[in-house]
Amino acid sequence: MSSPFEWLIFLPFAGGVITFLLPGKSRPWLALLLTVGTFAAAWWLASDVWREGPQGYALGGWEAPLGINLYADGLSALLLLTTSAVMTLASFYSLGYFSREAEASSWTEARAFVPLWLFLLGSLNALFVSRDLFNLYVALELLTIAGVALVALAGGATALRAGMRYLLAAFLASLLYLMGVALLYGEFGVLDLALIAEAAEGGTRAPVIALAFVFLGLGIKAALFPFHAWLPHAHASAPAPVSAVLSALVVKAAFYVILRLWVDVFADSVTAPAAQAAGALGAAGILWGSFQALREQRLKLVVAHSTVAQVGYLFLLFPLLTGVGEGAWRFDAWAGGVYHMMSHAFAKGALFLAAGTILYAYGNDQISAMRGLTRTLPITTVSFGIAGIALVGLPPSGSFIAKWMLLTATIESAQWWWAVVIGAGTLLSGAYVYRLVSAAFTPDTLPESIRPVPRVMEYASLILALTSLGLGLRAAEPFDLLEVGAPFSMIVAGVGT
Amino acid sequence: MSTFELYAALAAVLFAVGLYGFFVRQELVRKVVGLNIIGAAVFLLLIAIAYRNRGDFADPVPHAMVLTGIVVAVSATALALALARRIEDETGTRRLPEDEESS
Amino acid sequence: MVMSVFLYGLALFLILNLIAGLVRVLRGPTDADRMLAAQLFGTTGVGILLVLAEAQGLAALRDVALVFALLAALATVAFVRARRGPGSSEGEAGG
Amino acid sequence: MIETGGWLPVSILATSGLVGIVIFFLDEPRHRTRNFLNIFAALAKIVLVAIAIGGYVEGEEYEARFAFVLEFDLLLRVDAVSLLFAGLSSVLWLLTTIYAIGYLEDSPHRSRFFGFFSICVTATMGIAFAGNLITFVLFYELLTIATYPLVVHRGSEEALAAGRTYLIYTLGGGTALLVGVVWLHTIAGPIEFGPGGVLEQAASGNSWELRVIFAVLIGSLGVKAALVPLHGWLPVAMVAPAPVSALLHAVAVVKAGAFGIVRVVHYVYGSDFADSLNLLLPLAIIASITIVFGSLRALAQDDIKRRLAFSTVSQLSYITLGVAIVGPIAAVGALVHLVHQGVMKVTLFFCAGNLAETLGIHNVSELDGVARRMPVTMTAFTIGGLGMIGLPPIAGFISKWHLGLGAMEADFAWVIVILATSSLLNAAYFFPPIYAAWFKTPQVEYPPAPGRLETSWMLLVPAAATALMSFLAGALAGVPYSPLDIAELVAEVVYPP
Amino acid sequence: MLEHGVDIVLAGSIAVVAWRVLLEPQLFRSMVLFIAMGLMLSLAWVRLAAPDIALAEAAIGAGLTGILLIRAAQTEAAQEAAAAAREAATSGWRRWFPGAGRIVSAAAALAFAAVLLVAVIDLPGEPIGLTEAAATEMEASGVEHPVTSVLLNFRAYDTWLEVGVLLLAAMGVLAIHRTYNLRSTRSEEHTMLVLTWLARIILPLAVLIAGYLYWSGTHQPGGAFQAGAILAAALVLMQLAGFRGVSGLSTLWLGAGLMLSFAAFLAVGFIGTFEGEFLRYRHATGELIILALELTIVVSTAVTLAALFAGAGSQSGDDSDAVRARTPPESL
Repeated sequence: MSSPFEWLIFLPFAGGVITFLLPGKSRPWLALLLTVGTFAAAWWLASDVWREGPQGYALGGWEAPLGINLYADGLSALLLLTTSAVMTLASFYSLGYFSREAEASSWTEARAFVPLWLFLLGSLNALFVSRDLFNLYVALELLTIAGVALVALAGGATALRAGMRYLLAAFLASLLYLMGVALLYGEFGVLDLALIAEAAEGGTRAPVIALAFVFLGLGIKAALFPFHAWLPHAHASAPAPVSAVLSALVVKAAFYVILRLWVDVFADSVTAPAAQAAGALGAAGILWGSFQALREQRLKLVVAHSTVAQVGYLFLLFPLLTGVGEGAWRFDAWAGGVYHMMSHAFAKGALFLAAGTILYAYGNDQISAMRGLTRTLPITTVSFGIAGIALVGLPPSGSFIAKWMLLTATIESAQWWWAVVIGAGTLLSGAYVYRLVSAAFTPDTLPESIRPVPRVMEYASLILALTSLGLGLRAAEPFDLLEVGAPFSMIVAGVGT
Repeated sequence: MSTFELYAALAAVLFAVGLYGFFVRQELVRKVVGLNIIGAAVFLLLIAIAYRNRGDFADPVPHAMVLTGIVVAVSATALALALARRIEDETGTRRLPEDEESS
Repeated sequence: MVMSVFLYGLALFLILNLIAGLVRVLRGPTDADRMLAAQLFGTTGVGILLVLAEAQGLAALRDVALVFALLAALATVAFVRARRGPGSSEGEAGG
Repeated sequence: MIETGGWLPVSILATSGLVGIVIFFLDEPRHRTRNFLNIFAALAKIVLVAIAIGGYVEGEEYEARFAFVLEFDLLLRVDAVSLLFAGLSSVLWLLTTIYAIGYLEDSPHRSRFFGFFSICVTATMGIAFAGNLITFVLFYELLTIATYPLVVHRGSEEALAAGRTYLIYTLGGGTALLVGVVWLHTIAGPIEFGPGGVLEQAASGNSWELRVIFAVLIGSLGVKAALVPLHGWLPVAMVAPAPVSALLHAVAVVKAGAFGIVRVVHYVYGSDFADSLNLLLPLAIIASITIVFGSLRALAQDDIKRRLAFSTVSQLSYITLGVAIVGPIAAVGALVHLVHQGVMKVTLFFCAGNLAETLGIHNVSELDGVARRMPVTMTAFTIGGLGMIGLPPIAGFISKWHLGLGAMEADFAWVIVILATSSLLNAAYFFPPIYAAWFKTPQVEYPPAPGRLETSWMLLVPAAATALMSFLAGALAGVPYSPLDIAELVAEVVYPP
Repeated sequence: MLEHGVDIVLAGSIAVVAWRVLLEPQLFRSMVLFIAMGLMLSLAWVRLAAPDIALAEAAIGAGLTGILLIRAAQTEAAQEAAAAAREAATSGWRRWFPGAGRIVSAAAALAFAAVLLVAVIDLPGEPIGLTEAAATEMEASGVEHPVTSVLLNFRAYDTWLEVGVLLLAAMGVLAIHRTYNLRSTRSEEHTMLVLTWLARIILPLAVLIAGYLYWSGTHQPGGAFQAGAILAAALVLMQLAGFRGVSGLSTLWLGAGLMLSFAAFLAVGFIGTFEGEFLRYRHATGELIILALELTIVVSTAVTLAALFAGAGSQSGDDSDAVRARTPPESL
């Protein structure tokens, strides 16, 4: 086990097996230990990438095209770090969240939760290091099934129905993706992304149609408007740590695959109109998600709709990669999008965890019931506020930097209309975050009894929120890491200042 | 029309049929059936592609992919049916409400 | 050559048989007809597979025929159970 | 990273920033600790700013630079104009803190209040020392975030509504500012503030774009600087507790806007270059309209704080006006008014707060004869009011004098008319309350003073101190290190002789 | 010529049957047709020189999925009619445009089909793929059947994760039922004598066939998944005949059965890292390792598929408390 790749795959899956088989109350602690271990492995991989450039790994010693190769560049490393960091904190949180031993059902919940949770982590890791079209399909499928099971864990008609919607949408999406993969295999005869990238060039229709299938499938999984309808209830009905991870990471995983294929593999096959269309759907998602978030009465639904909106931002980077001439803005757009992915992962994780804390304490999560939150749960309020800042993209959050870069790209590539969308999105997200924050500031009558909240829950969300803030205070190193193996260069020679 | 083209065309047709069924039928079990038909279409295309490239044997990689795909499909189907069953227990219907808010 | 034509002709004939069975499944009129027709699938399927094994020169297809035979029995059981199982009307489920 | 002397601006920020964070986590009843921390930090900050002023005059350079993202740095740098603003803020922070401790005695949520209060001051200091636009934007938005909880501190319906208005204006402004700054960077690269402007060299070829960007920047800064028609939030925000009004309206928020305009005109564009783009005359006209409009609206207000708020709208635009007139004398007027208006207006708000807190007086019509009951407060009020009108030897006179001279020098004779009109209007809305307080007979019996003093010393001392400062700043304008002295120093740098 | 005729008739009838599957108003009949479609698809796989897939389709696709669906289709006729009525009286804009949904769906489906056809026609004429590569490397893989060499050596990682998907689905079903074994799931009460008899005959036969398929997988079509599916079918039959089957397994044994294969891959992968890479076994023992892994796949697939069947089909009408215990904090 001399390679970080091995640990990244081995640890969570082994943990899943062990926690499933072994009874005992130590399960959640073991999960925590393994998520921390995975973080260490991700750190190891990131430092290898940082020092030596992109890393490859041939599973079973079989090189592509016959075998499956793993690959990690700066992008993978950053997302792996994000994944294990968010999941570590969410695991901390779940120590408190599932500690209700008195209630038998929740203990069952916790028992089912831990192995599924570790499988989810393993499949995310597998996905972020995969360089094989079909392996990506299997990883996505693992992710989906684990996600559905975790949503359904909450029990009750709402969660079951939400899980069902999620499963149906994701199942269809997987098949669309696989259809695309079949066509691509028919065209190129290989599955390895790097080999396809060598062979791919614009021109024939088959790869373009194949890509349309692939992107459609992944778009559904990433909840791109108008394929987002499954998301809000699925993310809102799940247990809090699950909601956090679904919104923070699982949706991003599908987007990550789109990004890889679009930018690294098929850059020449996708056309400018397709990019504009992706951007337009993203913009529609921003507006629609934000409007829905403004209308919802339940806290977790607001946060879930906001995910639809925030995913929209990610798709704005595709039109920004187009444009006339050579310029550093392509890196700005690409890196801005990736940074938004990360920052949003932490912020949304924090928000869902905080929302879960409120639900835990108050017994419901109506926004109107949040009154007096500053007094009852001050730390949760603070994490709420900080995560809200990151969601709106105000400084000093990582999303601010992301927004800065995206705006730079819009202006340098002379596509001002996307700047308008970004601006409108900022104001709308400000509006729905404001709704929540102002509800927290309303003093008013407090509920008679509040269930005491384990401290670990409050601090887990606070640390996540602070991390999203920290990303805004120090972006130099993440960007340096991101540039390792990046498809674009930070500075294009001879252009810019 | 070669064998490859015939079955590839069948794949296209099955895909459309399954998709239509998935969209139109409200009953969860039937939606799952629709998805299974779409799955069959995808597998058919893969195997047809493998058939096109055969020496001593047909291309084994798509075959392996389809085997994997079949197992994945049966997994998702079983999970979906278990969910559908539980939904029926909880709500008395095996459909999802038309609009999301009604719950 | 003649052999091949004969074998494929036979396979085609059996497939048409299968389709005839399908019509019964659709038309009924009773579930008994449907079930018998379904049983026919298994048997005919085995036949087609054996013929194709000869025609395509693929011995492995006989294994497939074996599995077919086994599962046809299973499917029949499932039908019976489904029609007989709790919650179904006994009246229609002849047998 | 931190170069020689860089510790100074960093520690000036840290004094309030760290204390703010500590205060957040203080338990509510620990008043002594909190008060001690507050006062100690405020005193430390004054000492540090004094050291900075001394050092700067000696020719020391203080600069702290942190890698931020890509080619952008976070830059904190001490220069003359930042010292002017920082000096004002640090002194007024001390006084406002003392005042707030007295004012909020026995009210809930004090940890929260003082926490945000400290963050606010930190953001203000950050704005003062920001050495480039990105740093400026960062702290500018931080200020928005930190002031919102102060505006809604009371949690009443009215307060929440005011908070909403405040956020709509400032978030809108912030978004526009971000767009403008990003846009500017795309054509000029990372730019640092430089006296006399830096754009003439960096991007003189894009005159139309520069004009639009100027409009965007001024428009967005104009929200906080309350330029008509973007002033709407200011009078509404009056529901905040008096110390907040004092801080917001005299120092932090509105000055941040005005200070930003100074930075943009003098340190980014350069007033000569801006003038060559025909940008300054429209700015002067808008400022003039705001001056007259604010005064007219102030006349009609009965609520003392609202009257003061509209007076702020009007007085602030003196700064903008001074910036918009080319020439060193007008610049001196603008800069010195930045300080003078702050000191005078904070006096007036302290007094208004005293009246409300001690006697429950909120309206001008209730002031009859109040000076007999509260002579010190009303003396302070009178000094502040007369200063606003521009009577010598109080501070306001110095600013108006320089503005007038500057206008003459620049052949903007019509500005004199504006100044005269404004002074008349100022007199019209300040004389009646002053007259009523001193010379009319009380309509009601005021409750007797609680002790030897007319009200708590913590409320009285800050008001008296700022009144004295208003007087001294005018009377002793010629001595070294007076606001005028430093303003002249700045003007020398901006307009090299 | 006739060869083509077989293909054309087969393809045509598959399309028609698929269409009828979706149109058939009665759920049960629709499921019977679905199974028929699976059988015909098996024939199509045979025609496309994919006997492995034909086996898998017969065992899993038509066999188990079909039985799963048939069982799911056991609804009260009355209930279904009521639901259909509800479906007809849809809300919102659909009331104003009856059939609009269908037209749009049909148009979308047709568009997809057209686009797919274009893509298929556009695929390059000359064959492209990995047949050659697999043929050259097969010797090093330890087995002589190309599909097995891909599944269990070249792309064993995918297979491992696929086993993981199967496992996760089982875990999901258990989670949905809020239980750790399937004892709470309903077993068939009124057993039929003929079924018991059938089960007694078929079970040993199934074990035999499964063993044969497993063994032959290294050098000819057949293999672990197919063998596992056949065993699963036998287990399901036991369940239907009133035996406890997998529902009788304790938490530990069920868990062990589900996990066995995934854990085995993990262990083999781990050992492989000492030689080089994860899942590396190119050396002389390759065949042994593959056989061992396949054996675990057989067991796990059988247990998992049977468990999925038991979980997906179980009704909670007469269930024990484990199913009854639902979460109190429902967020609505």
